Amino acid sequence: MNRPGVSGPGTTTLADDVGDLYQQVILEHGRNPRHAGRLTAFDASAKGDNPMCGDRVEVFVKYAADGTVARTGFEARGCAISIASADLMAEVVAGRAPADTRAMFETFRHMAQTGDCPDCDATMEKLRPLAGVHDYPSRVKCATLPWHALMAALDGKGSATSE
Amino acid sequence: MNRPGVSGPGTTTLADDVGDLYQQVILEHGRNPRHAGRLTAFDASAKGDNPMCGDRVEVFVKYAADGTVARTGFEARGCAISIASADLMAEVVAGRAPADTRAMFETFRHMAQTGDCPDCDATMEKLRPLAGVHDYPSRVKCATLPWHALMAALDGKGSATSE
Amino acid sequence: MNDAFPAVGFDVARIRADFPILAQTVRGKPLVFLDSAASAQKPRAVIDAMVNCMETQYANVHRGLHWMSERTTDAYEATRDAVAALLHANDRTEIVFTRNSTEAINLVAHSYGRGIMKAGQAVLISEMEHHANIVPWQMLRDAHGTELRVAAVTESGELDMEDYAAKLADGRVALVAITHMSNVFGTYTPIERIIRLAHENGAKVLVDGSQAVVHRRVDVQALGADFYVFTGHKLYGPTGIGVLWARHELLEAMPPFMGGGDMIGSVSFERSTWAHVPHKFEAGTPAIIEAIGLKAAIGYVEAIGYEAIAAHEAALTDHALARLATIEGLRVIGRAQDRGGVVSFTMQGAHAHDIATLLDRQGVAVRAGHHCAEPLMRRLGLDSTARASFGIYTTHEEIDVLAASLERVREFFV
Amino acid sequence: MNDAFPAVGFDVARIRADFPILAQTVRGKPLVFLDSAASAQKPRAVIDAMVNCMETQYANVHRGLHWMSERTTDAYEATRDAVAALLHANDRTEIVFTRNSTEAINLVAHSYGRGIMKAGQAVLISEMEHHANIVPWQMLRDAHGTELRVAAVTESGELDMEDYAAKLADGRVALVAITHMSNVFGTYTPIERIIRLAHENGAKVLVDGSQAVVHRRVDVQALGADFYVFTGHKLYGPTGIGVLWARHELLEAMPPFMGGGDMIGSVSFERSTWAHVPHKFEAGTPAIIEAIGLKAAIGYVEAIGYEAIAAHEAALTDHALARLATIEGLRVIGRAQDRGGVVSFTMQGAHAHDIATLLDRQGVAVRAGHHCAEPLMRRLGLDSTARASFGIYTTHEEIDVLAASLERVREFFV
Ligand SMILES: Cc1ncc(COP(=O)(O)O)c(C=O)c1O
Ligand SMILES: Cc1ncc(COP(=O)(O)O)c(C=O)c1O
Repeated sequence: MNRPGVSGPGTTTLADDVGDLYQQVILEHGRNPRHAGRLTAFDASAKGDNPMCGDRVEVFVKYAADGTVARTGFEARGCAISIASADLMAEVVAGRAPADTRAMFETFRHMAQTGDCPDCDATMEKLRPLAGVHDYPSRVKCATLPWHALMAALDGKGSATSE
Repeated sequence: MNRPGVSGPGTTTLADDVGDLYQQVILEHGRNPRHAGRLTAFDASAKGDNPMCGDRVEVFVKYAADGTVARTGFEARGCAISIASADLMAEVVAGRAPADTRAMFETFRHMAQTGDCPDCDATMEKLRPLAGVHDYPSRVKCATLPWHALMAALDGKGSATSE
Repeated sequence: MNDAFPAVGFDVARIRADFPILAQTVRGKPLVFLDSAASAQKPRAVIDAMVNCMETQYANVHRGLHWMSERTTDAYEATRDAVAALLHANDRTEIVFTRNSTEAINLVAHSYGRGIMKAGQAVLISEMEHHANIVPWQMLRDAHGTELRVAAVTESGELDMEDYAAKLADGRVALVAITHMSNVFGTYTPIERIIRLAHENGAKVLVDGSQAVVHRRVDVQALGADFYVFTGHKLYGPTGIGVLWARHELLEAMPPFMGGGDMIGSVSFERSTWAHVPHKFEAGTPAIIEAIGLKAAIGYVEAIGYEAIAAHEAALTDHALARLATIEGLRVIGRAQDRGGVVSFTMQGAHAHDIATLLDRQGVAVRAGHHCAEPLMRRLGLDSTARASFGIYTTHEEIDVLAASLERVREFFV
Repeated sequence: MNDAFPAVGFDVARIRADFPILAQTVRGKPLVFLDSAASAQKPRAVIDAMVNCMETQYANVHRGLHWMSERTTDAYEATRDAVAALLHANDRTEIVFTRNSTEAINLVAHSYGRGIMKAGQAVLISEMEHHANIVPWQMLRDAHGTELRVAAVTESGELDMEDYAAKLADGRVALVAITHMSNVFGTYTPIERIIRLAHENGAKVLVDGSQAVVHRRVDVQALGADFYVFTGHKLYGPTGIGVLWARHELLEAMPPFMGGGDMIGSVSFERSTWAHVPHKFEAGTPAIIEAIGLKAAIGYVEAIGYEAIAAHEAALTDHALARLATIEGLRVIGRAQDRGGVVSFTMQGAHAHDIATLLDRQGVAVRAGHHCAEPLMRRLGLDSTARASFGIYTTHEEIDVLAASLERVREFFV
């Protein structure tokens, strides 16, 4: 991540300064999300909305026959963090039962707020790059917004906010 | 005014301290006002009211045939200053034309606010003991309240306030 | 400072050293400030918190992603936690910041009154309310068609519980709005009983804690209240900040009071949605610096402890009542059993304004007038009283100065 | 501090020395505070005035006869004089203190809107209003049956005067409520023309001066306005204090907004009467310490002089626009002719939040989001922008730091 030409007059580069927050994986998922877009067929959807900053996301869920989450798609307008978070979320919840998904949200929220994830399994480790937001209270909401929307979709509610 | 027994632990007495405000004439008029009471017959009256402290006064005016103020009476609830002021007012306006009375109010107001009365005639000098209020901004309103009521009565208005 | 009757574990000299203003002289005399019920003085901790905010950590809150804004938001929101803890609120979201008690009551009169109450329902207040807990309900009555009922006060300055119960009995009272401690008499109302009776009759209860929270530990859960309001400047905090506590479900149900930034979910010209509570009720840039000052004030009071404060003030009040009783022609107004450090009195032959001016000349600051409780004065057949009120920094010596100064006033006038 | 383009007679280094917070570092970098449009930093003069009040001269106002109260009342009321002079009000009684601009607008929406306007009459605002000047009028519409009209904004970020005139034409607009300076674009509206047109069509005009009064001398007589509002914390003053100016006869005709102490003539349970303006609109203990701070802020700004401030800020804005124009992919939003020191921009490939966070890491504080102007964002087809805003203490060097930091953001993201 330490690129030429990014360094300012100081001794550290911008990448050094924000590397904890903007890890390469976030920049990539933020730039080229794999799960962006409305699913052509879906069983549930919900909007999420952060009124303090104007971020919006809509999440679409397709269930498998056994009730697990088969696929998740999203449409978002927001920052790199919220888009990367939506995209990583779509990846980790695929194939999970709704109850599992809810538990994952709790684990993720704890990680986003504190930076710690004492019982992260291999799947949850994929979200570890987002743990850096804990240092930026108002950005925590960027990271959790898609999850709030997903929870609302699973609950059959139309919308959620992360204030 | 320097009475035995009034002196505290300091070197000055209370009378020394407040003599500028509570001159003997004020104490006397405050205690035994000569013009207190509703006139049995009157041509005009008005209430005055200081909402910040609850002082109230009602002034009654009887005109002479020539349109001058023959007599003034008042009913008041208030402090020594406002009652003495009402009483002294009744004294000085007797026999004056309404226009004169208005001019006297302006002169008196200036005296109450500043302590000065550059062109006080002998009649206005009778109000001089009230000039001490200029040092106590909220008490200025006590002194001017009866005058406000009198002006309202002369104007045919029912009430006035001195806020 | 040599304090003749120190409360145990309470060092009033040390406390006084925390209040820079107490070292002032007034008209050449040491300041004896006995007007804390109108507004209290501020300890160094409050002043420092405000200065520290302005010098090191200030920006607008809630909407900023930068360091100064994040940290200022944290500090502002930490006051909400401190107030929630002070009042034993269930939840920090039950705390709404207002300018003062007056705005808090107006907020409820507007949002709960116009938004939830129906015409024909009644608001029940008492004869000993401050204007802040009268006028908003009159304005509601006149705009919305609710009724305004008034429970009587006894000669001793206590709520007439029979009259109170009678006024509740028809079940049409939707809201009781009542003081927790009178700013004229110092009376504490039997607030738990008041609330129990109201609830039995289907009414919610707003408690005006403007005076009480300064002197006693308040637990809104134990009281069973529905709304509780207080004002920062009487609790040794800054002006410009007050508090409304209300049960979460009430705040949820109430429409907003004012509109603007920070209180919205989203805005379009056709329709806007509201932010979650408490933000729904905090339109525009809040009193940030003042909230931070209020947190310091709460911390200061909690560090001394309500128990020690109550003991100190009870001793002061006993001392004051004993000393004033020796002054000829002086009459203390209100003789309630359960009372705090606010003493109203009249003196034969001397109007309250004249008393206040003559005391001021001796360095003693008391209040004189109707104390924003005109109907109560009328009920008592009085125009005005003089009122001495005590705070954590008040000493027994100062009360002795008051008594000696009042003797001089008496001698001057009679 | 070495300022490359000093305005004549304007010593920015000396001004910076008056603001203690500017010496802070953030995340190890010197603070570059470019968020003054959200809230400005406070000079030592303001801090000192507030401290001095709390340390030497504090008591509740208006109701006290003692020295501390008299002197505090004088100081509080002196702020009214200072604000009246600042705005060129006809009379000090035309100045009402509120918490902020938001409350001032809500006061008008409530008292003038519900009290004087009739259902079916319209309020006309513009597409570039802050939520504070949108939501109160929506709430009025929904509660009172007035109409809400919106005049369009052009692509350049200026009021569409044709649309504005068209929306006024049927004579049903009773009130125009419009910004004097956009908090998103920095655009000054042609306020004299706006007001003239409104008056020709029988409408009164409320001007939201929250941003303008910080940067330009305001003369409400010359403008011909009917209401003018601003907020203390953007004018280098404390939080918790704002101002409504209105023509005396309007204030006289309007019913009160909130009820309580200090705003009454007399109170009985049956009926209360109101105090004279402006007190009728100031219920409860006001923001005393904050008013005193605001007076110091006005004194500070006046001592520097609006002419010097405007020249300094114009030079800064020109410099900023020139520097930002050199950054690839950066687009400045709003290209008005008459503009002040507020610059909104977007950057290709980087969301405004990410820009703000990355700038923050470099010590540069800017705002990102919808700036409480969601409808305007929607009109522009944007979700959010980053916004740099300048104050009297902003330097050309800081703008160079902003530009250099933005280059690094661009390189980081693309
Ligand atoms: C144009 C404009 N109007 C109104 C406001 C509201 O000001 P306040 O939040 O202080 O009420 C602001 C600032 O937030 C503003 O920029
Ligand atoms: C009992 C009571 N209620 C309400 C108030 C109003 O407080 P504020 O003026 O801070 O709104 C006061 C003090 O003035 C009070 O003593």
